[in-house]
Amino acid sequence: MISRTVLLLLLPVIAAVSLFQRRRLSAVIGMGLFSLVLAATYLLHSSPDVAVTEAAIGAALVTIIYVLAIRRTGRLLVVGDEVPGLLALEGGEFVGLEVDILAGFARRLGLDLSIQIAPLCDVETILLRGDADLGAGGLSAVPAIRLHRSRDHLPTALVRLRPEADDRLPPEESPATDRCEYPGTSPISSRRSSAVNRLKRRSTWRAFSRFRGPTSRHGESTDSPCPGASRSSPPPGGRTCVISSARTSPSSSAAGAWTT
Amino acid sequence: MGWLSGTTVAMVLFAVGTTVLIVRKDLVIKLLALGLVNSSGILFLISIRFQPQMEAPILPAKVGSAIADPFPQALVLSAIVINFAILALSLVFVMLLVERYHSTDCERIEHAVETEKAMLGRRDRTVNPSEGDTREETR
Amino acid sequence: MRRIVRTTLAVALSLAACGIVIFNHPIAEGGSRSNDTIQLATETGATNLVSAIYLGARLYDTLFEVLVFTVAVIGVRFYLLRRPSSARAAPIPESHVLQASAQILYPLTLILGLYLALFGHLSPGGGFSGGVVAASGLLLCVMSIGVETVYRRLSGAGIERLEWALPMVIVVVCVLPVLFGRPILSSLLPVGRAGRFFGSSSILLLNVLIGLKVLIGSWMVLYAFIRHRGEI
Amino acid sequence: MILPLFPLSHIFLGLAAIAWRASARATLIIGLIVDIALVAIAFSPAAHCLSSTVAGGWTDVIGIRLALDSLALDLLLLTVLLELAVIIYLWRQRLRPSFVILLQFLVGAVMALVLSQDLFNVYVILELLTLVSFLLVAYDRRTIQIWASLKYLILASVGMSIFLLGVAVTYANVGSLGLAAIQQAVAANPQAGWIPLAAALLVAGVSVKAGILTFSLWLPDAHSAAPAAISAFLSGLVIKMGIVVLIRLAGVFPLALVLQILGAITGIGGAIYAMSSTDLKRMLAFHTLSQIGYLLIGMGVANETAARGVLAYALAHGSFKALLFLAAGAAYDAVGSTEIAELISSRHRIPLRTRAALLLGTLAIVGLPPFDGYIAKAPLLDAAHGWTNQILLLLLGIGTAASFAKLLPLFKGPYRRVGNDPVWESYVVLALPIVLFLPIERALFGPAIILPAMNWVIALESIAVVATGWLMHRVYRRLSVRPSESLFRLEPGMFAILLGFVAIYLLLRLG
Repeated sequence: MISRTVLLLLLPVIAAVSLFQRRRLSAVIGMGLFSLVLAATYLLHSSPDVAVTEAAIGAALVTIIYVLAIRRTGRLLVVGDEVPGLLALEGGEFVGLEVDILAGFARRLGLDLSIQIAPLCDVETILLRGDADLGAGGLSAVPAIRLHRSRDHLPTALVRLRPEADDRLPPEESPATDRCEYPGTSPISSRRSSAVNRLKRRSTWRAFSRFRGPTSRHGESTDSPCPGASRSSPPPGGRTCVISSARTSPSSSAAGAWTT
Repeated sequence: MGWLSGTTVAMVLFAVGTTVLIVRKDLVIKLLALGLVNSSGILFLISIRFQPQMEAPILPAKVGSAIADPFPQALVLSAIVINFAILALSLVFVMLLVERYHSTDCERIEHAVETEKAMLGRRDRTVNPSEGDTREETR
Repeated sequence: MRRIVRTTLAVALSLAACGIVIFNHPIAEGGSRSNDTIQLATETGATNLVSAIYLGARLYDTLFEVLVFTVAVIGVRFYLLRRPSSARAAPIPESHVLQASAQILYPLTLILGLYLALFGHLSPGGGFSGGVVAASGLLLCVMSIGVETVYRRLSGAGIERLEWALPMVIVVVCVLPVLFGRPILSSLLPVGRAGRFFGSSSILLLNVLIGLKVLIGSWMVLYAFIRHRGEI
Repeated sequence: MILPLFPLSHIFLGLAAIAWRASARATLIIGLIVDIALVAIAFSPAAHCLSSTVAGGWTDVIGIRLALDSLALDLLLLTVLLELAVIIYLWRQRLRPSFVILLQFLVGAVMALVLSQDLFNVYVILELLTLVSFLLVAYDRRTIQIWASLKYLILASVGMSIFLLGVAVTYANVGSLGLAAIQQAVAANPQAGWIPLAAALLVAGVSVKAGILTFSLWLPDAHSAAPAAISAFLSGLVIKMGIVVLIRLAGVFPLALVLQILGAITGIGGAIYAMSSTDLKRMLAFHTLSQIGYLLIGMGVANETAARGVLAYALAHGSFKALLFLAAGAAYDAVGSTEIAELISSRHRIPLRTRAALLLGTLAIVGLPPFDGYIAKAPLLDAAHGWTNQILLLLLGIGTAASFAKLLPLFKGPYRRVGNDPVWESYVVLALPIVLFLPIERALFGPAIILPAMNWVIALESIAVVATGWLMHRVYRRLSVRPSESLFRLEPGMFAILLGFVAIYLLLRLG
């Protein structure tokens, strides 16, 4: 009797809490739990058949299908030029160091990776137009790439993430990146920092990303890859960030600075 | 605790489900809420003729004890499976929409579909060959 | 502002609908007429009265429910399998613990499913839950040996044809009694003593058929989702 | 005893079509032959022996009763008619086995529903219908279809859970779900407190499926987005299934007032939207709403003539609405658009028979005398006592005529032969009952039903209504007021269902 009362009281609470979760995965897991509790309730209502069916279908099968369905609902669009060894098209597949890194990054964020090849001179334009999220493909080899603040109608923050007091950047890069830097946003401390860390440690690379819309607002990645940006100006539409690292920085010590 | 019966809780679940179905914009959450609404109907049906101290409807029951009505339970088995079918199919459709729009936001998708519909009408009109002479004729 | 109005309206309407039902609470006089139900058990030979109703008196409903499930399988396959598959990622989980435990668990789960289906007329369970439990066993199997392997082995056994043939067999089982002068949708096989395993052989038969059908159907749904989404 | 064979044969054939892919077309033909045979048996003098049976020979308390009454006969006839027309229409296209199985399941479920006398059985079959039509609407996988279909599924599923609540309340108080038992229980104690609650839940739930405003806000999108043959089936037949359930419920619960009010809202709303719609298929979808309004008002009148009139009108509406949808599909194939302005400007490219079919459908739907629209409407006009009903029916007629007046330029010259019309045989199948409705109706419902159609006052009234509608179209064209289409989104749909349920409950409780 008491257990039945407790379960009955628990049901609406679990349902309401899980349905008002921000992250879909939490909501799905919460509803799986709800189904289990519901099955227990059926059992206490002397309906074992229904309880077995509900546990098998509601708690197991439905939850699995939901989890499979919401795995990847967004896409990470990467644009870059072919650079042998870093990003290259071989037999219809992209291979290379940066491709591996990007794949890991996209997987972390729960997004599908989609790479487009564009001439190096167009990468900047494409990124600034917002037609891609990240730039890749040996961008650091070209010092001439210049970054601008985003157009004014896009309320974005362009953030540069780098180790504090890292002044060993090549001199020709500084004027370009400095212009789009928000002060005091460099230390990042989030779950994503390890992903960024991996990126930084393993490769010479620079990427511009603009995480758009629902994938960053509702999706798996509600904690954004550049939390500094969201702190300084919470953007309604999207945000742009630049992740840049110095070719010369020794990986181990820099990594310590990144994860403060 | 007479008021706290399965039927009451089922209706509260129904209210939670419909509220979420309206308030939240995320289609996946909407489907979860739809599942909740459907489950509420099932709980309601199970508990509607149930009284405490009833035994499960499997013979031989304990002597002298009433057994729960097996009829609603048999109905509910069908309802659970139907709900699963609805859910799987609607999830597939949500996945197709996500593949197309990269968003699960209901309003966004609705807006995009409406724009697409408007574009479709316009494109059909311009794509038509021999448009000029037909316009002449109507005049 | 619009959002607040909308939320308030939604809550108010939902509560109104819920309140209407709660305050007109249909008071249950409760229970089943015990004579009726015990008679039902002797008529069908199943001591699980829910099964007796589900596959006996309301077999017609159950038939349509099986069809609803079939339609779901058709829909999922039709809309998902022709999409480009994204099965690039490894189908086998990286965690060895998960893999090892899946290897141990999946036979157990399959046996549990079999039990639920076989003894559905005597104890809680039935074809549907048995089939679904067995399908989750297959899922564990996928975790241990990979999705494509399982898929190859199963389609080698011709399960796709079986998925469509089984409901046909069920329909035939429902119609066949007419040949013996009994009404359509009554029990095909003779009824024995209630409580025995073969006491209600037609419910047993239907449970096995439905269980197999649901196992295959759920596997096909799961496979479509896994293939579309890449990994588990 | 053989009643379950009606649905079971189709189900078996559908499964055969997907198990042996080569046999898909053959199963369609076999299904048709079986249907014609079964309907012939049903109409034969020997039919009374199969008029009512409990599936499996169980008792009425727990079993499912199937009955072949006049309503079921009427709709079985419509089913066979539409099946024939749609199969002819689809014959030269590539037919996938998955399409054939869904089509067969649709027909099977429709047949099962019209025979069913049990509330939970009705619930299961309605869900099967929902899922099948959900898949068929989106069969071409265009995004518009997918979204329309998903919206349909979500709203219909909420509706069906409300219906399930109604089933539960009924079972708790009656102890059985057979309609006869419920009728007895209601008759024994008509003042019982559960009756308004159960009736409101059941009616609100099924209204979502039945194309009743403001419950069915999914309908215009789904019916206009679907492929043409499917639109014909959905609008002509599947939407009537909700009406069938409502007719059955109206025989059990006191629903006359509610049905009349719902009918008025549905009819007027549908007509207004149809008048302002610029797309042919969408206009036809809105018209389905307005014709459902006719049926509801007829049901609300609740006398013998009106009840038969409702049945006749359901049959007539099925034939001309299917004809219009099929012709609209052929016109789309020829022109590449269903915008009315576009169709008119390139009307010379529409095959002549398609234009003739559109003309015939238009004449029938506005209710001009020799055609079935008029013949079926006449008993309703005759039976509707009281000035509110009369005015409502007249208004609906004017609205119908006003919206179809938009199509008139389509039928002007030039009449050049363009290409071959591949599907004209299906037009013939549907045109036959439109032209020869009088004897069919007489055979189905007895000689008394055709008397109103012979009344020259009613004939003149109908012609006057059409003329008024045409005038109204001239006026309305110049106005720039158009109702908002944003009503037909998902969220208003949800609101409407809840609001509608509360309203129906209050109506039943207080009125």
